[in-house]
Amino acid sequence: MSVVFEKPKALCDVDTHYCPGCTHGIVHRLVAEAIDELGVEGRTVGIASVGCSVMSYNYFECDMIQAPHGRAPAVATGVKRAHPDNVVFTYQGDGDLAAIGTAETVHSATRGENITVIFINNAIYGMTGGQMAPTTLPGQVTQTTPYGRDVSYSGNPIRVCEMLSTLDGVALAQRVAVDSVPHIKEARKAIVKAFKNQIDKKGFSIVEVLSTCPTNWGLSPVEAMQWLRDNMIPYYPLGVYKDIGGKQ
Amino acid sequence: MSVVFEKPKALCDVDTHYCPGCTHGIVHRLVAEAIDELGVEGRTVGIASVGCSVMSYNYFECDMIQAPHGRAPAVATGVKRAHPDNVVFTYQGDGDLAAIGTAETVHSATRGENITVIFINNAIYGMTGGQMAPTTLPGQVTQTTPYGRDVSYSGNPIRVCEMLSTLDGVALAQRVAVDSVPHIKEARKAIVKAFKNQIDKKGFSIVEVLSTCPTNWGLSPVEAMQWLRDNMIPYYPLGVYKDIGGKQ
Amino acid sequence: MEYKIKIAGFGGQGILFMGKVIAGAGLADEKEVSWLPSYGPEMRGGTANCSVCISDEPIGSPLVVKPNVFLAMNRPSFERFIDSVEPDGIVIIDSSLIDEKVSRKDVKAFYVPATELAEENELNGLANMIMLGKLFRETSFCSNQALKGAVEACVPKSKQHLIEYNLKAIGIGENL
Amino acid sequence: MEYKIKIAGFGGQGILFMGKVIAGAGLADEKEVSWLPSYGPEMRGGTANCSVCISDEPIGSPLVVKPNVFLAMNRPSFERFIDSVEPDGIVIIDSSLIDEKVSRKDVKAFYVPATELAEENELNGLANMIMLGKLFRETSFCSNQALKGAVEACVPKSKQHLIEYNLKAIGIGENL
Amino acid sequence: MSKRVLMKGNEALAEAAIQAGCIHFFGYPITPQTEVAAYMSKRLPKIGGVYLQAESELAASNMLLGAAASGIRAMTSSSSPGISLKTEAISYMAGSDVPALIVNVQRGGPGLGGIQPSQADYFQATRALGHGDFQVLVFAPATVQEIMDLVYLAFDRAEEYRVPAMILADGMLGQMMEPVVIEKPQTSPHEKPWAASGHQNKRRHNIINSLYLQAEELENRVIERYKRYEIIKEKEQRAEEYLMEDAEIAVVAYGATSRIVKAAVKEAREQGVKAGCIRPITLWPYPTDTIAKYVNQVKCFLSVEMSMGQMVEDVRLAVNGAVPVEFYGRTGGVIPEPGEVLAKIMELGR
Amino acid sequence: MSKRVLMKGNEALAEAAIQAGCIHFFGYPITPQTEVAAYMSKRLPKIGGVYLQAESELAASNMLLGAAASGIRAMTSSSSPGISLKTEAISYMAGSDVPALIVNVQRGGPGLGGIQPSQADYFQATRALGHGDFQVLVFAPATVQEIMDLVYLAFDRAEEYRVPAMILADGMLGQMMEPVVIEKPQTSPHEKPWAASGHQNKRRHNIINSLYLQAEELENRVIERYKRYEIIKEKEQRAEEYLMEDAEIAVVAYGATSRIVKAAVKEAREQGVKAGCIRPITLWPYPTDTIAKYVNQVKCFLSVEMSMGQMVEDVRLAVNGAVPVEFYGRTGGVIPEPGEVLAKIMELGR
Amino acid sequence: MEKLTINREKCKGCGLCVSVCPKKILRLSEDGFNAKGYRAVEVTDIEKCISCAMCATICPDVVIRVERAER
Amino acid sequence: MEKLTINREKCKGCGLCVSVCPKKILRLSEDGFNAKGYRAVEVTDIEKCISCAMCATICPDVVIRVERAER
Ligand SMILES: Cc1ncc(C[n+]2csc(CCOP(=O)(O)OP(=O)(O)O)c2C)c(N)n1
Ligand SMILES: Cc1ncc(C[n+]2csc(CCOP(=O)(O)OP(=O)(O)O)c2C)c(N)n1
Ligand code: SF4
Ligand code: SF4
Ligand code: SF4
Ligand code: SF4
Ligand code: SF4
Ligand code: SF4
Ligand SMILES: [Mg+2]
Ligand SMILES: [Mg+2]
Repeated sequence: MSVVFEKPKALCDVDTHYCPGCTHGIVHRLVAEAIDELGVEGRTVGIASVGCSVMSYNYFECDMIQAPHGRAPAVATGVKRAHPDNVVFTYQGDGDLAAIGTAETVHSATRGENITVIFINNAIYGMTGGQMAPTTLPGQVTQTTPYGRDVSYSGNPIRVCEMLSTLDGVALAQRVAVDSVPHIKEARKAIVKAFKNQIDKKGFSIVEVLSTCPTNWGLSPVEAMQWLRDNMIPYYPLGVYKDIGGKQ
Repeated sequence: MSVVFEKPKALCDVDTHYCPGCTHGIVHRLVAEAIDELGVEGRTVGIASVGCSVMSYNYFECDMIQAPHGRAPAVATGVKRAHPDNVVFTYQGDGDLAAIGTAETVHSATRGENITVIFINNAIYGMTGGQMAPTTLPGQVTQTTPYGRDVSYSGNPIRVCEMLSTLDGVALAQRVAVDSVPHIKEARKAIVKAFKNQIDKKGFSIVEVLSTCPTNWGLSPVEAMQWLRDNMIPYYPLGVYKDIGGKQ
Repeated sequence: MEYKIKIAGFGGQGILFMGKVIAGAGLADEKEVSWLPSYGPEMRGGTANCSVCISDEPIGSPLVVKPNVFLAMNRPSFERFIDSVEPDGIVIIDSSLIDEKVSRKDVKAFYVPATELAEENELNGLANMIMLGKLFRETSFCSNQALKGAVEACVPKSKQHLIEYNLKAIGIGENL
Repeated sequence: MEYKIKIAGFGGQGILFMGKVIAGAGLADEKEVSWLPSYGPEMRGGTANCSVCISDEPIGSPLVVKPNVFLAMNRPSFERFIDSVEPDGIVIIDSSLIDEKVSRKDVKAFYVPATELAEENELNGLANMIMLGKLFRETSFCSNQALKGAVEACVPKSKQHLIEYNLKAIGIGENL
Repeated sequence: MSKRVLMKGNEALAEAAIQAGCIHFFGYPITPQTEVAAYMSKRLPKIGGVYLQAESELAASNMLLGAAASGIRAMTSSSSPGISLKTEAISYMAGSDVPALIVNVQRGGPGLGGIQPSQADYFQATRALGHGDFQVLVFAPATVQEIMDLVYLAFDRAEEYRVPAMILADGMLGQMMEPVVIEKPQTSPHEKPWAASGHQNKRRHNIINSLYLQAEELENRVIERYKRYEIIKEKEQRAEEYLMEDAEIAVVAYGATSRIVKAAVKEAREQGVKAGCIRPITLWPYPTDTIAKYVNQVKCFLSVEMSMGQMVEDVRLAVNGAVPVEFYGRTGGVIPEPGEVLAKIMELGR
Repeated sequence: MSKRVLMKGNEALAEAAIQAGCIHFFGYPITPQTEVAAYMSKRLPKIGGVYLQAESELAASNMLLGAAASGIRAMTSSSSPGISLKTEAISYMAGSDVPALIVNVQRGGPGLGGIQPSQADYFQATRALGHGDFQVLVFAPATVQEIMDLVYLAFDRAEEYRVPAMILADGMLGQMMEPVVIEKPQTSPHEKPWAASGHQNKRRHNIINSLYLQAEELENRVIERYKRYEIIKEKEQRAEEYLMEDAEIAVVAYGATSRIVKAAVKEAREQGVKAGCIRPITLWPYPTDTIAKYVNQVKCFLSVEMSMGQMVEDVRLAVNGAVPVEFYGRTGGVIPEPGEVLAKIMELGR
Repeated sequence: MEKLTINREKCKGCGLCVSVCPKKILRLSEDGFNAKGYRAVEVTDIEKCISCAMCATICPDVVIRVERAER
Repeated sequence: MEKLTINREKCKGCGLCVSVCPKKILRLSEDGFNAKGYRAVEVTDIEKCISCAMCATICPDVVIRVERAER
């Protein structure tokens, strides 16, 4: 017998606090697989953000720092500038990265800060119980858009990859999803590339992962995957928005 | 005799504290002309930001609020949401709008906040004595880039109009310059349009004005205009980046 | 008499709702009442609990640390709180989900197969109300009318048809 | 003797530089010294001033509020500070730029056409050093050698050729 | 008598604001005060108001600054970490004499801390809601009913004195339900001739500003403001005295903690120790006069807090050495039990 | 003896940090401390360090958090409004036991205020550099030389106790030049086995974190930290006593103000009033013991500050009612003159 | 050794694996819960398993380990 | 009334107007400063002025008012 699939080493062997079917778990695993694949666990420092993934510091085997809400890229910058040989990644939700952390996101990107950003877009504030996120879809009902998001009142969703791809320091901006096995495999590749870029000193790499929040969407995990496909992908098209590729 | 040119009414008849040849004065006048032209002084509220233009609250005849550094669009949002019939504009420097205020800028834009933003890009922090701004050009010497801005170390400049034009709530994003009489006339038109859009409830309108800071650039006012032409315009091309035009 | 009630179980069992009905009944009887949920991420998926006080006097701490009434709807909750119950307190246990017995001798324990009873009676999800019925029977913590009124007030306007089922479930508990 | 010196004029006249040379000379003489500029946007285009103290004792407030030496290099500054000078204080005025006279009788005033002298001697921009020369002559606030050393130390490394001109300008002031 | 209804503290807070004529809310979600935003987002659009979820607490507090500077009643609410982010704007509001309401439903700190109830932001609220010399009116409700009453008062006094006001609550008060009677407030928004909302060509421009580059001018502004603070200190101190007539031990506690303390005080009396409770309702101005009144009666003071000891300094300052001042506290989200407090009282009663 | 050189306070501060092995600086420009950044941006790239101009004070303080959490000596500096924006990160650093240096070159407030020297952020520095229960070491230099000395000490003690440290200066100290002797510090960066900089497969992962969802756990963390604070209070109080041997009036002043006070005290003695000066060098821990030492000797204390009266509370707390405590202050950027202070001393001396 | 190793105690019964198994051989246990209170996943017919690991790939909780017989 | 009205006391002597005048009839005063200490602008030959207002358009300090003779 040969092993086809097993827990990556960089993932701690503990239970997570995530809800059943929450895709945070899938993305955690993909990040850990990338760290394993590149063999960099010993020099990796992960930055946990504030959101459902706040306790990811307990889930990755590498050294971890818990950052204030939205400031993970700034914290990552501090680590990376202090230790350029560390591999530094942030793991952030959409509230964290695209609302309160907008300035830190845009500026670490434009600085071409040589870090890897894993961005979980689940169109909601999961941790705090389901309020509107910057990425909440038009019409979507949340705790703070009880009548559905009216864009003329609550504003339009932000397409982060599109926005960041206009900035010079960005090496990779790619949007993936984890709603199906083929998409998960693509997501894995993108995440590996985002780490590889850092090792190759190419600059800022961000992978936006369309994800689910069954709990706050009020759907079963399987229904949530379908909702993602039906509603999120059309609004947030998957694909590579920027990739400086071989160029330095 | 007919009057060809005189001080607009919306501009206070006081001396400004600006350095000789500083183009803040020109842009102030253009804003005041727009207010006059549209006849809205009585219902206009201007938001002064922190930078050399901080005391613009003394220079405009309309009601004025002085906002914390970078927060002018948030302050403007508060006013506009409280009084939708007010005409609300912010007047911000590049440090203010594109560094510390990045989140407020991006979010008021994506919300389609129905305000007018006048953005003075002079590639430097004028008020504090000439430090690197987010818009400082590659190689440009400033107090905090004494060896010239090395983008691989200090990061790349941000092109604000390009970035904001990716956002749905933006009605107008246009870059102009005030280095010559024809450019000033174009700038005037853009500013009038940015105010007109607000009156027509079209959403967020920003006019980025390439400006000079003779004092901190260490150039005479006339030389500074030339430097703007030779260095800034090529890096920050003039033009309309987004204009939803007749569309609502 | 001051009722210091702790209700605990899984999220999704209607723990907080049950607390609200109890508090609402106290209110209808013109008592002083308070209701305090456990809150925060621990609710999610995991356990949920709430504290309810009913008293003739203003209520001090709404957080019930030493309950004199404890309603347990899953095993982890049972284990977590059973030792905190005051001597002579009342403990009501959903025996469909908790197969343990109370070892303490100084409390009055009642075993109600509430989840099974709910399923049998096609009242899925209303085990909580069966528990409440039993509580009512054993303590008469409120008037009959207050209890009915509280159920009616707590069921959201959009789901008024559920009132009947709730009352039915209470009735089952009451008659055990 | 404690020197409490105020120097004031336009930005661009080398007001702060002059202060640094004076403080540097005090330092070279192993005195206690302090130097405090006016700072902030008011510098820009407008006026500039600085406070310099030289003393045998530790210096209390580096901000000179009542100077015993006042060097004035433009009219607004002259007007702003002239009344604050201590009785018996020394006032040196660039008479090329300030056509007023000191009306107070309790101070010693010297009128030096420093800007004109600088232009005449092709020492444009070194009126400040001429003023300094005059100060040195009238007060001997430092040793000869300390003054020379201070000029050498204050001129940036990249502009060492200017040392000579500075010393020449000081010489002119000294001989007035 | 109006009807008693059951309401969560957070909801009562939101409803009270609406009753007081505050129909503009700027917020950012944070536990344990999310219900304020949830309630507002449901109600306000229906009554012509605005619930705006900002991109951050920074933005929310500056939206508040803008709205309030333009003359309307407006508010923001948050919890501890979010309040740190609002301090810049609060300092600006204070410095430009803009009245507005800020709510802090405190949770455990420092840093991300926890989400359980706490009173560890007392120093921040009463001493340093930002940089510079200034104060903010701080009200500390102890029941859901009082939340409503103090929201009315906070808006009214903030506008009367042109100062920002804060409701300093905690996670327990925010989350708990209690019966409340919703009564219309006595006051309505004040006239604000200073507001920046367009001069309509009828007056010179109004300027809302906190910058004064001339030190003397800035000093004068601050001194003028401190004169108002003196009036506030004289007129607005509020405290409840509970069983204090013959008390020998005065337990001082505010907000949720005071409820536990009262239970302990009652129990202490049953056990023969003459304890009483002074409950500050305003934390700034601190009810120094009430405390001072008792320095010759009691043999000691005991400050009980959900913190490592912050308000105790204000008690000490008021007592000024006359009798001992003790402290008992729990922190990090732990709510003290009446029994612990009782034990401390009994120890002092010996 | 090493050579005395003339240096600006801001530059000395930067140079001292470099001497202490701090070659990572994260900042955002603000008057009156811009020279710190200017100096760092010139020097650091040449010595393998990093000067990074952040997009804001928020970002700068969080970069500092990251760098310090990864085990290096690092710093940020700002002035009053910028410090309000750093409070979130400071609270996090305190809550995750990360030592780092934060500099506040104070200016007039509140709000945008002014840019002249001030001491109005005393409460913020000593009581509430963020939310939650925590303290930060606060050092208050009075001369340019002392700036250097205290920068060394601040880094050393911050690392020893794993707490953030602040240098609380003001615009006057930052802008003035005085002679300094640059001496190498006695200490170098401490070992930091707790740092998050990659475990190199040699140990389990290090976690830098301030979140503890279980209230009891959070409380335990806080209590552990307060035990360290107790040690700090015992060991690290620092104050200078000037002409205090026979003083009858003790004037308490720190930083730049103390220089003016000393001049006034000397003058008062010449006029026959036995005044002395106590100059706190650490503001937290406050040199309570030094103050307390004199309560039986002096007939009153006078706190002189560039604020509306903040440190005076610490004096009152230390004196605890034994003798009167008076206050004299100027604010908004106005620097008190020795004559004003003298007048106040003479009034008390009567 | 079986092709699938399921750590039932880690399973949260989300059903995602069930939804993607091409052989439809996974289901949530109908009798009883694991200690966490979830209906854990179980295999109905391991013989049909093709070791494609689709179940494991989508499982958020790394419950499933997949092996393949060497060819 | 002249075509140009120059508020000399407001002028900061920046020279921008001088640089754009198509008729080259503006210059900075060579004798003396205004009260602010600047060499204010002056017209050398008003006859040549074509009232194009380019000077006024670029002036940051609204120093110049321009009129035109009615045609
Ligand atoms: C300064 C601050 N503001 C607000 C919060 C409350 N908060 C915690 S998580 C969160 C949002 C999380 O949403 P997101 O980033 O989308 O992550 P998700 O939970 O959806 O994975 C908020 C607002 C906080 N902890 N700190
Ligand atoms: C919170 C805060 N940070 C920093 C400052 C200091 N500051 C004042 S103006 C300014 C930058 C101004 O630059 P810019 O916005 O480009 O305007 P300009 O002066 O160039 O017109 C800074 C950093 C401040 N006042 N407040
Ligand atoms: S609340 Fe949503 S995002 Fe958070 S763990 Fe649950 S499912 Fe995942
Ligand atoms: S410093 Fe620069 S931007 Fe500021 S007023 Fe002077 S020239 Fe204008
Ligand atoms: S490995 Fe493939 S076939 Fe086997 S159980 Fe999993 S999904 Fe089904
Ligand atoms: S996907 Fe994982 S957690 Fe979900 S049911 Fe299958 S094995 Fe269990
Ligand atoms: S109006 Fe035209 S021609 Fe006349 S001075 Fe001005 S620029 Fe010259
Ligand atoms: S452009 Fe205006 S300020 Fe400049 S020189 Fe001409 S008139 Fe004077
Ligand atoms: Mg999210
Ligand atoms: Mg600028």
